Amino acid sequence: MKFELTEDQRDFAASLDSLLAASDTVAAARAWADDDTTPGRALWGRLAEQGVNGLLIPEDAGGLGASAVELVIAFEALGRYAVPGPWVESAAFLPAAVASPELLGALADGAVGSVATPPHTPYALDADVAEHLFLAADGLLASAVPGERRTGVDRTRRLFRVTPTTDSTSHEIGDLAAAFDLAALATAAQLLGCGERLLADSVSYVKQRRQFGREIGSYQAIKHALADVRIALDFARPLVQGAALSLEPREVSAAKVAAADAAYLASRTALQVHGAIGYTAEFDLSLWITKVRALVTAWGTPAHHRARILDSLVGAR
Amino acid sequence: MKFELTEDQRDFAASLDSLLAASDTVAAARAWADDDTTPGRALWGRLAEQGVNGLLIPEDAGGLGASAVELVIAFEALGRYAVPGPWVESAAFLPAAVASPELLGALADGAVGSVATPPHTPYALDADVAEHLFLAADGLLASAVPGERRTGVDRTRRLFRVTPTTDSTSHEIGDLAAAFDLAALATAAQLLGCGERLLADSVSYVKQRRQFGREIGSYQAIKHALADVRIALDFARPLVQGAALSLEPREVSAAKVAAADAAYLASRTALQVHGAIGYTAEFDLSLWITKVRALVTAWGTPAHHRARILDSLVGAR
Amino acid sequence: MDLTLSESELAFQAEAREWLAANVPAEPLPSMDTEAGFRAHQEWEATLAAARWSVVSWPREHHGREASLVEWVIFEEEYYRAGAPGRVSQNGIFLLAPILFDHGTPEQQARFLPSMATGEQVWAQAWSEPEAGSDLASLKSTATRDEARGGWLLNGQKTWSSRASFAHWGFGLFRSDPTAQRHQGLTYFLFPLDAEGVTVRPIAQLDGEAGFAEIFFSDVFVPDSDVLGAPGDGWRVAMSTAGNERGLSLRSPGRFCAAADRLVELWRSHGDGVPSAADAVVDAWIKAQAYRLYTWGTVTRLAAGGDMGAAGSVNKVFWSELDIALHETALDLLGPEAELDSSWLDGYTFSLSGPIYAGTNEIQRNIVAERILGLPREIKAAGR
Amino acid sequence: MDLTLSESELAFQAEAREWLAANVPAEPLPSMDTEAGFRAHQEWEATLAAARWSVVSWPREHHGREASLVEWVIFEEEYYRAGAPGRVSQNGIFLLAPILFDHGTPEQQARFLPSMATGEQVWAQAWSEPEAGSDLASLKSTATRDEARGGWLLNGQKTWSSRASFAHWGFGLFRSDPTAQRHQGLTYFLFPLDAEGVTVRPIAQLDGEAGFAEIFFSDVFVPDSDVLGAPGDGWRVAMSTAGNERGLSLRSPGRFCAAADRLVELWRSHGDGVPSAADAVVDAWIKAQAYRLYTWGTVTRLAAGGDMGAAGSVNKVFWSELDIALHETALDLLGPEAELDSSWLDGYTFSLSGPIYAGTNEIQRNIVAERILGLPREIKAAGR
Repeated sequence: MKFELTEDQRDFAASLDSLLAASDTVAAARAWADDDTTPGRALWGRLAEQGVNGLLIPEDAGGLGASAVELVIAFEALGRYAVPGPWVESAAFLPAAVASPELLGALADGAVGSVATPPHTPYALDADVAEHLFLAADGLLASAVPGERRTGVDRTRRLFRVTPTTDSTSHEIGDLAAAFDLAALATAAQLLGCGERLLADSVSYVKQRRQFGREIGSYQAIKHALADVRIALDFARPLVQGAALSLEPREVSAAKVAAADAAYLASRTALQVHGAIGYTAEFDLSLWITKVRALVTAWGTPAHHRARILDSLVGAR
Repeated sequence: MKFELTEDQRDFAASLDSLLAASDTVAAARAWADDDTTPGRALWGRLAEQGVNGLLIPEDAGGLGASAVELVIAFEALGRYAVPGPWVESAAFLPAAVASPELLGALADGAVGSVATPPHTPYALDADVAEHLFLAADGLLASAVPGERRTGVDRTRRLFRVTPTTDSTSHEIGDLAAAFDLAALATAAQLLGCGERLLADSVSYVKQRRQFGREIGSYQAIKHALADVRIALDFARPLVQGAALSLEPREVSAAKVAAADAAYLASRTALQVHGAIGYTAEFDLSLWITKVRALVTAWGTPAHHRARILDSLVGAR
Repeated sequence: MDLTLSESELAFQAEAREWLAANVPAEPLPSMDTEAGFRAHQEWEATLAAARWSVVSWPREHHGREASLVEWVIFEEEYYRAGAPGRVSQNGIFLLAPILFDHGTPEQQARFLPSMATGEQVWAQAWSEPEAGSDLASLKSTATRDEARGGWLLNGQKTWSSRASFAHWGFGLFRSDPTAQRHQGLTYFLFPLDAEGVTVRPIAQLDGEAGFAEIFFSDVFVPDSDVLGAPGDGWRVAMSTAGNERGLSLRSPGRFCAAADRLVELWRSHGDGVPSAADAVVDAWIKAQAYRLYTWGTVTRLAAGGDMGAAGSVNKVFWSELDIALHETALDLLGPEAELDSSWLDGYTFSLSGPIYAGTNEIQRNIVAERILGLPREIKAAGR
Repeated sequence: MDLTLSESELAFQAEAREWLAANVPAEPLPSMDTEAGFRAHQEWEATLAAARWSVVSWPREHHGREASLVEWVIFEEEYYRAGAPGRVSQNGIFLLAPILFDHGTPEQQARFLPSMATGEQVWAQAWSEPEAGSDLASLKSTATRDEARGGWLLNGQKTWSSRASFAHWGFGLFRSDPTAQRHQGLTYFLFPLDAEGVTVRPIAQLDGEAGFAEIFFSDVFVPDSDVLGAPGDGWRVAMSTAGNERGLSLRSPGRFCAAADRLVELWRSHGDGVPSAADAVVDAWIKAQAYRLYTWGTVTRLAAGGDMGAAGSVNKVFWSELDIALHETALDLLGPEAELDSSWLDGYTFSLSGPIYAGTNEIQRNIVAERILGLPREIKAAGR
């Protein structure tokens, strides 16, 4: 019984943090939203060298064979720095969904993959830049090609419908259910990272912003709102880490629900304490506010995950 | 289009208020809870003289033939002063449920009536002191006798199961559906009055209570919590008055839901700003805190009324 | 106490409903925060004005119908029910016009009101400054007297100015007496946005659209004829606007009732997938009804000569939170599609600005607590 | 990072589960706030103690098992899962004992701990005063030196003293140096509630039960041997208790996990009638799991020599709000029967005190904002 990160895990988190802090991830995200994926791809490569893409891939297939705990550490960092790209798809879903050692090896080396899994994930992220694009449906995993492009609240999420390739045969597949849970868990971790960033930026803003002759951070309404965010995040994190240890579907759903609620509270509170400036696209806060809104419903809406928990608690009704 | 009380209606409200302010309604309520109904019966008589019991009863049957607007004015006052007794049953439900002129006349003159209407109102209030006790079920209204006594969160609500009298024949009845809606509406108005009282007492308490060298009413957390109560009550009142004008079942349900939510917020906030003293039975605040908790589920739970609204909005599903 | 409409009010309602049914564009107009959309909305204002529907409560000589408050609420209900376009001239007709009627000279009224009513000239508000948001009285932009030319020189910066990217004129407060503190020494100015020395920098919102802008002033000359009210009296002149903006005008009940009806429609088509959203759908409908009835109460009081007072703050907190909750519920119903661009997502993004602009909800709650409940003011405010 | 229990921890868990299954009273005991119930709960404490389950983490010589923190949490989980009675000796074993171990003399430990462990002597806390609730440091009750008799005379009034109606001893802070301000000059005293000059007046709670009492002191003599820690050092001595009360001790995760499981049971039987309560049931379960895992994290840190710090405040806000939401949901499920006396109603009424005692949630949020987020202190506190 030791429910905290090991020293190795803390080192891994620290190394990712210093890598990302040194990269201009905000510029990469903004460029990505404008369809210039070059800076994002460079960042992708640097993270692949750190092993992020191969965390869940067995060592004999060229990955690190790490645990889901390392996965959530990595995705919390990706969320905190708003790193763009199909990370959940490439580093969480596909490593569990595909079985071919060649493909796993390619993903571990940093190949970009993406996937749509209707109904919960009807669109594939960045399908146009994915070297390996799939449609997971009816228990099968089919190669696919990008279809109609859709835009949404988070401009860095470039969404595409996909259609299976005509000569598409289902691939030798892994465990699609486990893959979905890993994707939901990674999304929960990303939300946690987004929430932490939104809180940190809000705290520094309210310490310097003054109105009526005081830092607004000295007003109790703002102090209590930010305290509630701190509390929500503090109790979402153990659910994410606990689900990473057990990988029980029910606990994964609890992690996704709690992380989404906490991150959404963080984004609403961040916008409110920033006021109008938080409402502007050029102010970086907007990257996280829009991302949280999108991730809340990604890889299983809160309603889906709550229903899944209730069914498992009382037995399918 | 004149959506505010007429001068007559304001006068009626003022006269009830001065009558109740002059009566020791808290003592009557506490005695009632201890099964000493004498002070409460005296108060009942004084209110009957004011016509409260006969508001909905036609003049030719000895009532005032007033509108439901007067009814909600009266019940808001009954709630504000925590007046004990089966008022909803005697002055709101039965006047619409019974048809016999004699019985209506008796009620108008102050006869005490009570009724159980399972499933929503499974127990009859103060059945042991009711001169006219009924069970409304399956579209029939049957004379009944008191059964098992139950106690609940609001000690002034003396609850009884009732059983139809063996020789019970259904009475010539009025409109039981309309009677239920009038009872729900009267309960909503009572909740509004309770909420106003809880807010008023909270405001005066936080102005005099000092901690850390300041009136606690100067702390923004407390100011904002009480402001939210003021806002909730301000928007519940028009729903209650609007439903009194239309008597549309859907609007009655909306009034009950909103008044219950606002009054419950008022009671939770009142307890929190008072701290431990609000948690004591001897402090009068407890009368309203416990009454609100009971009235929230009386005459149709919030879940029942919300479902009724949804059904009428989208058609029964 | 009654909620029935008179014969003439019913006739007014029927006329409005009929005209709107016949004239509201079938396709939604492009966003008014794009150049093309702005023009399209101007044309719509002209269409409204031609039929005397753009400013129903104004006098006849200014394209109005001298509609009563009740009729104004009726018109707004019909307007939103019909799904008619947003009002690009909103800042002018709702925020500036009431002041022009109260404090403007006949010459100013004659010069500004007609083109405002037709949408020919669109007005932008210029209240906030980078360091003066909630604390409006701390604004620093200056107006220096220019006796020679008989006017004033404006300098400084305004921000969060909605519509300014494409609007023609602006209105706002400037500090004309550098020695005066806070609410004193402010003057209310009207100025063309193409005047020499004015620079408008559009600001993209969360959704990428330039819904508001910064305005920079560098020795912008404004003649005395474009001062609204007396010099130094700007705060008093402006506050009636703040009251309007926070209270009745900007958020007519029709807007929320129509949105709640659309939400019920969405529930019909999507509810089975999200049964747990049922209560939120019902609560949105309840609150929209509450807001509608509350407004009728306010209208009754105002018609009887009462004023909004701090009730505008009660109002603002309620509608802004209702607006967000209603759109959050719609996104819940949309499920995995919620993140995609849609009218619901647009409405959601817009709703997020509700608790911020026109006085944050924190400020509004302070006002409710202090002015309505009589609770002590903040230590700081009380202390110094 | 792992959540697995060791062999010995599993054995400890099995032993506890087995013993509880065999010994927990089939019928719930009468309320401990009634005289009969108090006695019954004392007997239960004796039964626990005889099998060394009353104070598992204490040293063996004091009826303990020297259980690790992990084992303590395991025991608490099993205890609540078994539906065992509330702990009438809670104030003593959770609030006072940690201080006795740290600051008590060997003589005091020998004199007080055994009878506390067996429930023979029940302790009541005496922190608050009528004018000192959240602002504990403003307490006014005094302790005057009595050199002649080698002790102190206590005067004043304490209130909200839980269990005091039937308890045997009390502990609390008194101002022993009238010239000192706030946190200075306070001394920590232990006193028998039947001492001459002590008057205990039971106070009925919302539900009518005398869950707490006022204690009046009139020249109550306390010998030096009953002073805990050094005279004047009372605040520092007491704060570890406050930390405990707000943090881990009083609210072990087992309590909420067991309540959430009962709520799921209630949903099974009543859910069809209240489908809209589904999300609230799920959220109660999620939060109970979160609290359980969060506690394991805290235990891991404490076991590694860390301390709770301000995390106790994070903790307290979370469990107190979870407790209320969970019980509100249960009452929603009970529908029209919700107002009737029931174990759910008792739990609900008790939960309402959670955000109030041991430092209101407003105070806790201030602490989180100031000590964890580093936000500025209240103007008043900062200013003077």
